[in-house]
Amino acid sequence: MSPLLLYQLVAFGLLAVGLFGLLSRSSLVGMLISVELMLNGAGLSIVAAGQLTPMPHELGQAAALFVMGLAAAESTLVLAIVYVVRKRFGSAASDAVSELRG
Amino acid sequence: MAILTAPVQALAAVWSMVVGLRVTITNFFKPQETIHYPRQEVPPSHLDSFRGHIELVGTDEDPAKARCIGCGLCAELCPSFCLKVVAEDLPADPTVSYESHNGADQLMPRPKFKAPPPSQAQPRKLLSYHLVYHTCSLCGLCVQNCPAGSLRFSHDVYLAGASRGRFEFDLMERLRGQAAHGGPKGGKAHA
Amino acid sequence: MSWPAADPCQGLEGDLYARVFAEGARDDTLILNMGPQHPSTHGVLRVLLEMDGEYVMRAEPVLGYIHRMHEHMAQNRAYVQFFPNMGRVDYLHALAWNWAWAGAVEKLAGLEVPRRAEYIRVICTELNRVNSHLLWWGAYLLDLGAVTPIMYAFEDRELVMDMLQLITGSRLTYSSFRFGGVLTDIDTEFVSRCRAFLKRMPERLEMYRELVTGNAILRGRLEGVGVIDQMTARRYGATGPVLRGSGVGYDVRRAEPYGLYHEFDYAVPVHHDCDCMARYMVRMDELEASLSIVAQAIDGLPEGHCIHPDAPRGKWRPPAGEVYFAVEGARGKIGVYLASDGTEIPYRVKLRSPSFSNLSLFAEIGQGTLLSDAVAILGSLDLVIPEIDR
Amino acid sequence: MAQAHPLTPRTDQVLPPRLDFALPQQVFDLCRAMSLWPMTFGLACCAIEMMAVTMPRFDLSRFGAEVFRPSPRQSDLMIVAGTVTRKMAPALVTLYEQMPAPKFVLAMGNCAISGGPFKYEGQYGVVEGVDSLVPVDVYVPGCPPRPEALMEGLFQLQAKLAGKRFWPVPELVEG
Amino acid sequence: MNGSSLAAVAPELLRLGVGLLALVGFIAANGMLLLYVERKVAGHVQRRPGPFEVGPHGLLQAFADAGKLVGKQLATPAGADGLLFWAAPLMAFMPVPLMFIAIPFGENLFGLQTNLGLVLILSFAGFNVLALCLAGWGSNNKWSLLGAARAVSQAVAYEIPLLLSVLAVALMCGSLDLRQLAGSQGGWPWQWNVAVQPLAFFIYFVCAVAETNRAPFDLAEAESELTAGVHTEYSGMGNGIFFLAEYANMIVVGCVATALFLGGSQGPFAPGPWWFLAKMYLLVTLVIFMRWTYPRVRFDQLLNLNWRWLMPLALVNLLATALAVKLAG
Amino acid sequence: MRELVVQVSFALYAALTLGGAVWAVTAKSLVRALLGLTLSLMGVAALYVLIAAPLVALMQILIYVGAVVVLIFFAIMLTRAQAEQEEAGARDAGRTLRAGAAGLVVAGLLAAACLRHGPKIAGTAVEVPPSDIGAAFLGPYVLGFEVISVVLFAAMAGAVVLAFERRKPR
Repeated sequence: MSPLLLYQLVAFGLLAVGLFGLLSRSSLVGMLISVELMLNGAGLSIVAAGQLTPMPHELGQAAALFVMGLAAAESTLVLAIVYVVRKRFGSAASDAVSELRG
Repeated sequence: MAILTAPVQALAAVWSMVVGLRVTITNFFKPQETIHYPRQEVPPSHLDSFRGHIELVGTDEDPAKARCIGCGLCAELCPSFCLKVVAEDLPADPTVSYESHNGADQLMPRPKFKAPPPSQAQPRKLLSYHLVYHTCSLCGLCVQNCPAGSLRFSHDVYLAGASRGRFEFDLMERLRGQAAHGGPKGGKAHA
Repeated sequence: MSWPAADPCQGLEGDLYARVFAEGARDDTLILNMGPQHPSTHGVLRVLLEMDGEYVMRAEPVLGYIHRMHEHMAQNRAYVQFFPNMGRVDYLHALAWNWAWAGAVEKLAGLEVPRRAEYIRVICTELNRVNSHLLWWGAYLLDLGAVTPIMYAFEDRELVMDMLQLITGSRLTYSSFRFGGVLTDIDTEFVSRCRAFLKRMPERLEMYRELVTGNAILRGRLEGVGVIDQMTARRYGATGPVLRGSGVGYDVRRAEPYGLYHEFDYAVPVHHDCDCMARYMVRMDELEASLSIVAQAIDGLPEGHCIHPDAPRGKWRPPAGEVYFAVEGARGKIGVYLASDGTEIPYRVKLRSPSFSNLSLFAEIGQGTLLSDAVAILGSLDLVIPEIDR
Repeated sequence: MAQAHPLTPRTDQVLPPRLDFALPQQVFDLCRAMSLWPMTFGLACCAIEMMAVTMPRFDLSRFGAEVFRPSPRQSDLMIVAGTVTRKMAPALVTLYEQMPAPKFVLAMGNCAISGGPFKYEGQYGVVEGVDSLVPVDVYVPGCPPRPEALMEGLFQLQAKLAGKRFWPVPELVEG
Repeated sequence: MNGSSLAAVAPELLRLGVGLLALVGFIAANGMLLLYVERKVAGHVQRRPGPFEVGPHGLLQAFADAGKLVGKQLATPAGADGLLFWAAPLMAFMPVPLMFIAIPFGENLFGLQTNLGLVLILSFAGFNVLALCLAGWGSNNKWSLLGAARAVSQAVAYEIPLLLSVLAVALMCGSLDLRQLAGSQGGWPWQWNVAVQPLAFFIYFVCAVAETNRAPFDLAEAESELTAGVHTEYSGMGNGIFFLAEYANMIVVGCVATALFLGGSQGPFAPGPWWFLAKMYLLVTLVIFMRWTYPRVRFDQLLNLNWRWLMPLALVNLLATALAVKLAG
Repeated sequence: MRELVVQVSFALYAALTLGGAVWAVTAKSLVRALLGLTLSLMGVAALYVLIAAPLVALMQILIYVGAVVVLIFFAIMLTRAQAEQEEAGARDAGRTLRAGAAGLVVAGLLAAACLRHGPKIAGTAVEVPPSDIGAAFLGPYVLGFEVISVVLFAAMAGAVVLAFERRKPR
């Protein structure tokens, strides 16, 4: 097995676990944590692909940094959303917001 | 306008911090104020005025014998009921306890004092003089009003102990001990 | 007296106050118990806070943790036997309470006080006020997070305590006033120490100003915080520096003169900003005013007795009657109401403590402030908890 | 007041320290004695003298005991400085129980020792002696005691812990 | 951390272990020293001797304290999450040795040759906040929770100007290697970066004090407001480790400031590690002095100071530096 | 020897990553889940170091642990009242099953694809100096760089707009 493949398998593992969490968690914050896991899997996959194949190495690393920036932006927004949901629906569970209320 | 004054205010604020730091740094280099207690003490002259627990004053002839006339005024006046004077009337009379106490049966109890008014006090033979120091409030009423000048505040102010019984004094025994160990270390008696 | 067999807190199980208070709390707020052991409540005051994040939504002081039955005791013992209690109601300005009790009884019985005794009372009381304000200053800064000022304040306090010890015999809980005068006369040593202290203080106050009063952080913490407007202060019966910080120049020494205060020239400091800084400044100014009174009294000290020769000693029976006497303490108006039925023991004694009224302000002005501000406000009221609970 | 109050913590509830060295016990005792951090726990008048003892004139920090911790979890020594009322008693016991072992109590002032001047027949509010609530190691009488007396109490506690007194005995200390 | 030395071989691991042990020893010794220095400085500022009787001039005081803390019962509060509660002090302390390995104490005295030293330190500094969060949450105590909330907003806010001010210097020297950064300055004070970047130094200093939760920014444990804040429920060594981590963080911050702004181990006459240590301890002493001088700032003032003053200033500073570098280079 | 160390550390880090991840999605307490996430992030950072990308590793710690995790912590604190109770409640078994299946299927498909069609050539991991990455950001990938800054700014502004609420004056 090539090293690249091993790294990719770990990345897929992260993706799978994250996906599982995203679907099984009931609170928004729990889902956010799962999303972070998936993003991490993506980052790992990209960097591994960049570093362990004969392509410009900085490409992979730059892309990973890009993902991190996205993750930071995303978590900021989700924090605000969680706050608002908590204020408005009195709960931070995803079910609480599933019904539209006039 | 705010854009002009704000930086000035900010600089003034920073300067005030520097001034504060200067004060602490100058104090850092100033001599210390501490009295290193177990090695140095507050001068005893300074303690003259400090009230330790009360103690008996011996007569001029016999320092082991208290001046006390056993009138019991101190026990009567004590707001905390921390003195217990037992004296014997020179005429045959049963031992009278002048421990002040009050009736607890009423909602607003009033103290009843059995001691005779001090004007009628006659010299009696002092049998025992006990002080429960841990209820004393050092108000000085006993010392102030002692008709015989037999009470004063001691210099025994550095007291500490492992039980409260340690602070229930037999003052007569203390007086005898002081006489045996060459002179009391106590403060002055109030008139 | 021994413990009742049952729990002494019977009936208070489950914390009655907290339960009553918790009703109506929103589910996203936090009920917080500040005290009875908390560094900023200066003893055993307990404040129930309802917090929304860092903001105080409601504040409710809970009293009684140091209730020491002073009024009950007064009805239990002879007039003179109540003096030690007066040193313990407000242990920071004990002599004002001494004076209040002595003054009330003297007013009831029509006792005369020698001029020298009055001067000694003024000197001691004002020195005690300096002491109290210095301690407040240090402790307040401690609340605000600065540790060093209280150390400097205690340097000066120790000097005052040394002086007062000369005439009262103790360092804190003085009971040295007697009906018709004071217990001990002052001597030359006291006068020289006092002069030295008066000479030392302006320099120290200047240092305090540099270290603390001018400090930007302190100003930021105090300015505009805890505004008590004049009407609010009056509504709650606030007195002393709290009232004077709200722009009302009420001082018992001026408004209801007692002793020989009318013979001295001093300013009653008033600040109109109504915030914590105003109360801070009032106290800092009062330090100077008190020092100036002491200086005048020391210079003009008359000869004579320190206690009236015919003053009653021991247990005695004042005439029957009612009397109210007020003095200006470091925290405000100290009032003693005394009813006598002509026996050796007071019929009824009621003590009006300034901190009690001042504290009741807190429930109103504490609302909507930050937790740090609540601490700052509580400190600026200069509370002595045993005085509140009496 | 012989019988223990129900509020007194039962001995079986107090856990032994998790770290228990048999051999260097003396070293630990010495360390404990030299580093008694008191709790910020002022009740009444005596609290002011308790403050005074940490201040420049007396400076308790010379003996490593100036670190007043506001949290009972971090303190070793509870200085009961002042009157304990019945309303305060449960809080005091709670605080004592919150302190981690080994813990010590110093009753400062007459009120804490026996109720002091507030002990009279017919009184209804004051606990007559904090030793009916928690075990007290050292008593320091006075109303309030001089700061030196509080130090003397601390020395006695140190002596109790370490087995000997390290500092000279001043002339005025009797007994 | 070099690409070629990807794999650490056994002797290297051993060397690493010994080095880490030495570092932990250094940190512990430093913590005790600073505990002593802090109390001594406090004492002298307040015109009293401070620890004095335990050992000559109280020199053994810190040992007594350490001995006592080790021997204390470790109490876990009722209802607390034990795992989180005890993970917090570990998390506070764990990254500290890692930060130390990148610090160039001298020209040739450093733990690890890396060209990313600055980033290494900055990234591991973030663990401190997380530790405070865990402590606050795990304690099951409302004061602790409030303290944790304060710690989070404070640390997140102050990290930004801190990074910006550090970046200005890194930009000027064109490197992230602390050794290079320190080495690019001269021996005399006017050759140090602080002479070129006084504003950055000021901002860094303020932010560093805030990041290490030292007074006047010690809001997370604000003794008079939140009893002891996040530390309220910690007893014995739990508290001791927090103490140690706090002092170690102070040293790290001082080291970074020394390397970045004060010429590192460069100095007049005889450059060497002693210069580095002297400068670092001087800075730390200044921080200690500040603690004993100022009142604590209020929560909103703290954030206002950051967002209204430090952030814009740091940004402007960075832009100006970039411009100057561009024009000069 | 060297190979062995690399392999062992890879196994260790991978286990840390996946173990932390599993803990993060299964822990009942959200804060514990966050701790799991942190472990996982650390594991990934260590993996980055193994493939000679220390800058990314450090950035991972700086951004994720220093900022994102702390932000999530903040979110947990804001929702403290409900969060723990609901997560502590009994899980819906069907939901768990479906979620597990979804995760396995997606990852399985990807893994299968990778196994069959993965690149056969392997490069060596070489550390890239940070300046090269910087140059890449300002050179060929400047658009991405700019976009990320816009995204960050928009997120910040959006968060402020969403959560801002003027406190009622007293």
